[in-house]
Amino acid sequence: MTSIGSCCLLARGKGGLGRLTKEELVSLQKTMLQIRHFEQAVAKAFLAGQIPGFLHSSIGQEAVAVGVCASLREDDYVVSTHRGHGHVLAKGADLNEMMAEIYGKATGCCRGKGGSMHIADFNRGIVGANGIVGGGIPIANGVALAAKKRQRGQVVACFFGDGASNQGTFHEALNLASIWDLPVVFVAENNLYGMGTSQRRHQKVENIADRAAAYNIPGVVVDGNDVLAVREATLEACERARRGEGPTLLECKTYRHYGHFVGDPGAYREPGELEAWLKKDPLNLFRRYLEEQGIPASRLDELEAEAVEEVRLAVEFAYRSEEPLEETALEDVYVPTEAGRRAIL
Amino acid sequence: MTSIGSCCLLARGKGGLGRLTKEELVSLQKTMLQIRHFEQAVAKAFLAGQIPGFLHSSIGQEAVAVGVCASLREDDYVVSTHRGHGHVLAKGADLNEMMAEIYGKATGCCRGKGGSMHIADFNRGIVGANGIVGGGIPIANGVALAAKKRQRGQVVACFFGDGASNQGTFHEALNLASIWDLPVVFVAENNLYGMGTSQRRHQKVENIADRAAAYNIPGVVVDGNDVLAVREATLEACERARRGEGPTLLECKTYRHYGHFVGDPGAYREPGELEAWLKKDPLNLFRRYLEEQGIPASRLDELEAEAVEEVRLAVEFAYRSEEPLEETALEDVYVPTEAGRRAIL
Amino acid sequence: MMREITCREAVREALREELQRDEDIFLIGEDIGFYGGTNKVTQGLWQEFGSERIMDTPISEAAIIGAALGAAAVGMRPVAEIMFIDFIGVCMDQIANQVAKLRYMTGGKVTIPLTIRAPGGAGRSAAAQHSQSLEAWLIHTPGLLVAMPSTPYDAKGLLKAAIREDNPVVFIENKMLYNTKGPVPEGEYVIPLGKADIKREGGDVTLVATSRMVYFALEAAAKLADEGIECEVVDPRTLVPLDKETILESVAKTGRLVVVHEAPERGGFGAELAAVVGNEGFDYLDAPIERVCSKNAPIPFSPRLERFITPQVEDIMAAVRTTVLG
Amino acid sequence: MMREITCREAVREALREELQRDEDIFLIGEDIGFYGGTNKVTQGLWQEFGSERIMDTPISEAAIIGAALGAAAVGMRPVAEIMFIDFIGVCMDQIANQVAKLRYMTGGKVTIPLTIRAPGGAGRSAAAQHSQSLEAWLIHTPGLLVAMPSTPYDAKGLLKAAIREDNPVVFIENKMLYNTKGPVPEGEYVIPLGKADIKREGGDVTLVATSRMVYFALEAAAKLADEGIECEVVDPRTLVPLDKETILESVAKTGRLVVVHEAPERGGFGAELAAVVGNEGFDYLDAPIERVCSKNAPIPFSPRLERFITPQVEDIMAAVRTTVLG
Ligand SMILES: Cc1ncc(C[n+]2csc(CCOP(=O)(O)OP(=O)(O)O)c2C)c(N)n1
Ligand SMILES: Cc1ncc(C[n+]2csc(CCOP(=O)(O)OP(=O)(O)O)c2C)c(N)n1
Ligand SMILES: [Mg+2]
Ligand SMILES: [Mg+2]
Repeated sequence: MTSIGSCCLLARGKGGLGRLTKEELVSLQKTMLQIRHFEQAVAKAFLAGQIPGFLHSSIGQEAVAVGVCASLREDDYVVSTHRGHGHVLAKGADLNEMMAEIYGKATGCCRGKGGSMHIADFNRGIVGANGIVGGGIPIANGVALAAKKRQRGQVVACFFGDGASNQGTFHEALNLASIWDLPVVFVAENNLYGMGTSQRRHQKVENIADRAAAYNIPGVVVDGNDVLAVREATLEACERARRGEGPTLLECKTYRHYGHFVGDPGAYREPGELEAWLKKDPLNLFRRYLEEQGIPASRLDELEAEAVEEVRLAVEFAYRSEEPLEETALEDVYVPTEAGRRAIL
Repeated sequence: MTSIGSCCLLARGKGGLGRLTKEELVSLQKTMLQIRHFEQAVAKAFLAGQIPGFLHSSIGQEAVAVGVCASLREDDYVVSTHRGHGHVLAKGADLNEMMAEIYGKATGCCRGKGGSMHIADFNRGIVGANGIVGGGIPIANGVALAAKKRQRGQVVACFFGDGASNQGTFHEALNLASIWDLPVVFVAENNLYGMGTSQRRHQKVENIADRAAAYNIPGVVVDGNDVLAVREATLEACERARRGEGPTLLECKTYRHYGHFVGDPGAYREPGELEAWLKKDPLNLFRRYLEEQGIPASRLDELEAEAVEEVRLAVEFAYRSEEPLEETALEDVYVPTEAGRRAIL
Repeated sequence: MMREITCREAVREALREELQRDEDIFLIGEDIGFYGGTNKVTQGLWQEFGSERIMDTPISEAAIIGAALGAAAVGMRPVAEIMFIDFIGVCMDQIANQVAKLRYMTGGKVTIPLTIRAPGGAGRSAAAQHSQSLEAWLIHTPGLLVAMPSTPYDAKGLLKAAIREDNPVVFIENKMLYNTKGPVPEGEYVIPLGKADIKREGGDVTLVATSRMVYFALEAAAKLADEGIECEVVDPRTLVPLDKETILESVAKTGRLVVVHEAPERGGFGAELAAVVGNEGFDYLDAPIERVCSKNAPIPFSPRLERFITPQVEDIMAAVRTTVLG
Repeated sequence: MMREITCREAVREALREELQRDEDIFLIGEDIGFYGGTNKVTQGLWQEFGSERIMDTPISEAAIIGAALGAAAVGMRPVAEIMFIDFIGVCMDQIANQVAKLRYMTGGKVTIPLTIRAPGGAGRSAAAQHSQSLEAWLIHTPGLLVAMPSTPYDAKGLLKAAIREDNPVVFIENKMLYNTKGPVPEGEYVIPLGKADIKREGGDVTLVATSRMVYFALEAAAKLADEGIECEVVDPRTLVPLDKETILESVAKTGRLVVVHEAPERGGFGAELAAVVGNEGFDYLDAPIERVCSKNAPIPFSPRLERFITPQVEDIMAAVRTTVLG
């Protein structure tokens, strides 16, 4: 499934590594549904003027977030991006705190200072989203370096987009991870576009994973809409990382159903492209699979209803929460050490 | 000889493309001798305290500079590095002006403002050396872009070291050149070390040229101590570029005989390493070849004497030249447009 | 009456007219082509001028600036767009060590007629990495010129000057002003770099404000007039070169200076202005120079906190009262 | 008598003692291991602490800062070396948008105990890209602390404080001072960040100078004493936090201020200081604040030109005479 160098095989999944119980399978779908409904809710609230700033929706890409995070331990880490709601939800972020953050409320996980692009929760190994394309990749190495030094067998899943794979930080960070055998899984979420620019126009390689050859690390391509395939490929990369054998560049081919940000009509898409990808909706695909495995449709409908309800409650929590007080604005610039206190005066 | 992707063949040279007359062959040696003696002279002057700043000697790497530049047209460009004396001499920089610049004199090609690391001469297509590792690579693209827009068939030879191939700029620039089919020959001068760090410790690829795969451009490895092999590989890359087929990543394996800068003892070298490379001295190798081709030893000795004399005259010129006047210090910060004049007040 | 257009349209018009005028001009940036730019400033230009003149790049800012620089160094006249000024961190070496210094390091052997456009500013809850005002880094980098217009009229005239200028210019737009309208004549005009504009006359205190803060200063001035305080609002329009003469003349008249900008106070442009006026205008000053700037913090996401961190009209009014009433 | 060691040795001692004290501390940078650093500051540490604690990297500054940041965010205490401060341009995003802001953006969820060491300064004819003083970019970046010591004593004590500090600190050394000796006690001591040091007392004029300029200011002060002018030389030692109290107290006494630094004047630290003192110390000032800084140009290669562009002892003396004699 993996291969060293530039030649990449499509990981097929659904067998082999880390077989899952039915309950575990169901829980994957549950998380995907949570993400889907979370994203739908925030988009709706945004368009209703309830959410400030701007938003990048990950609808269509849920299988990447869930497949990757399902193969992580609780004490593993994720480094996320501007399109990061799915990643952090899948890693276990609290729905309420996260929704409140996106609403800019005091109860938000970042006290209303970060917003959609800066969700973080270190207690859950969520190192943070990032507003700078490619900005998180070098940081992932540092977390992995600490993990390696402490020998607790932790790994870091570092998400970034196809567009980010053209940033200098991608190159520097993959090279460093390679020579230091850092326990990072570099997850290239290839949704075919960096903003309005298709992959074909921003790089000449067919696969981002082809770039693994430049660091002599394994490059793997996987169907990013197949949650099990993603999970299996990630598991293998994680095991490699935990064995001390270094990083993997794992490319997940996927698609975002909406524009670059909520409100972008996506006029740059090829005709018929969206329709074709909608047929490969990761939630529908997996639902079909679960039904084939004998999970009753009613159970799956219930799951969905639960996700809707959880998200509704989160919206309510966020909506009802207070805005942060002005006196908190100058907190958190510095740790209030003696020097830190004096530095904001 | 070239190949697309990560698989690289050693270019062997000495046949095929662009056969040279005996006089042309001799002139290659002449330029290599110029560089060798130039570098020796500046190192000596530096150690004698006549040259300010610091110096990076290219002794041992002459065949790269000469082989590359011998395949360029006069209206082609070079983008150079901190170790750039050879590149610019081979591109036709004036010995006197260049020596004077390194001496920090008013007669220097940059009026004493640039010094060893910033030699430039746009009239000769010398876009400039660079004190920032990897700093010149993106700039080369811009020159190539202009050349392409103007359709004069010019190419840019962009030199950089093995160490520089780990900078973000390398990645961003090669990707851009690739998607725009820019007429650049990216010449990776692999002298096995970035300062005191051996290639083995700074990247896991065997060949820098393996990284061409990441941009889907040809990657070529050539014996950088074989001036004809370098020339031939460059010629092929240039022709490709002039045909509008885009950039090539050409790796020249070579070695610097001295430390990273003049004064660095190079304690990090492997035992025996220098000795082995001294046996492959590019000037000796080529002299042997020329003798085999029937060039009399006396002619070659004369060449050397000429180079020594030219360099001696350049040193004399530089030594005798005046330091720049203080009133020139604020010139050249801006073009003296109305706004430029007011900006330095 | 003169037509009114937005800053976005003014910038676009300047770009279009210059593209038509000079074949050596081209635009380079991320999604500035078919997409029209994330702020829609370049919308329609790709359709008009094609891919050779309006060049989309990968998300590689260092490569963008390097490409623009190299092209400029051999005679082209590129206009590069950095999508948000917050991203200059990833290409700061190309801007500060290459663009700004290449001419000097080569002893004047090369001319860099390069414009870098980038929008800055808070106000959209875009949080810490999409809301900054980073002009202070740039004015501290010799070799660059820095323009920071406020009105559509100034934006158009200054951008045309910037593009025609033979020195590199960083042209800082403001995302909150893209929809702001103002009168712009139909015909050709160019505003020279380095001339401040007095946006309102007044005798009691000089308010020097940049970019969006010009509007805040004008609003404060209007309100303060009701209190009997007459503010002179000066918009430097370019920070390098800085029109010290106009500012000093105003301070000579009013005896008081309040500087207003959106960047954090510590080490901002206001410090430079205070240092210049405090020195050259020492004898004019009847009161300490006040600075009204963002507090020394990153820009927070929450709209309430963002408002609190960035300068507001009331802050300007309070500072004016301090300096006038003591 | 107290032993005298160089700044290089002082920095190395601080690093060694801290490495011994705390297992979470590690060093990361280019050729800081076997090679000992291009300035030989870390010489011998790799032999003593091994490759796990003294980590050589490829030439990838953004990767260095990112790795240090990530490690700091999960509890390590890294000390990163940027070989020359001129290279922060290639990692400015990591410094300014990531290191400086991560804590704030996460609402205080994370602590970044990270020290970035980088030498600056001209004087070696290292030309425009190896001679800069870039502290102004950093003081304008909320979230960072900035130290800039002059003496071996201060360097050692402040570096230990920086390493123990829970906020990110940029620690700016000066390449020309590495061989400068000064008294340093044998035992452990720490100098808190944010306390200025009066390097010479005097009643006529306050000279605030940073880094190598402290020595120039002291030399000027010694010469001016012969002319009957008594200078008080204040070394802020850290620019963020800035010890305004000590400086204002001094200006209250002398009534005059000259700021001296090696960075270009426009937008430099001196502007900030002049703005602060011009405001908070307005009533103390008997003369305009003078700035003695590099001229607004890149640093040229030629030693004569470099001397001309950067501040010299005579320039300080001239500025003091201007402010004292009018
Ligand atoms: C350094 C930088 N450049 C540009 C941007 C603006 N921007 C934000 S997201 C984005 C597209 C990123 O594309 P990709 O990496 O493929 O991620 P995706 O949005 O598809 O998830 C761009 C250009 C940015 N935030 N940072
Ligand atoms: C961005 C940056 N980082 C570090 C340096 C310091 N430095 C100058 S040359 C050099 C080594 C470069 O190695 P390589 O690219 O292999 O070129 P070589 O010196 O071998 O010719 C280093 C680290 C620099 N000038 N710029
Ligand atoms: Mg994408
Ligand atoms: Mg090398």
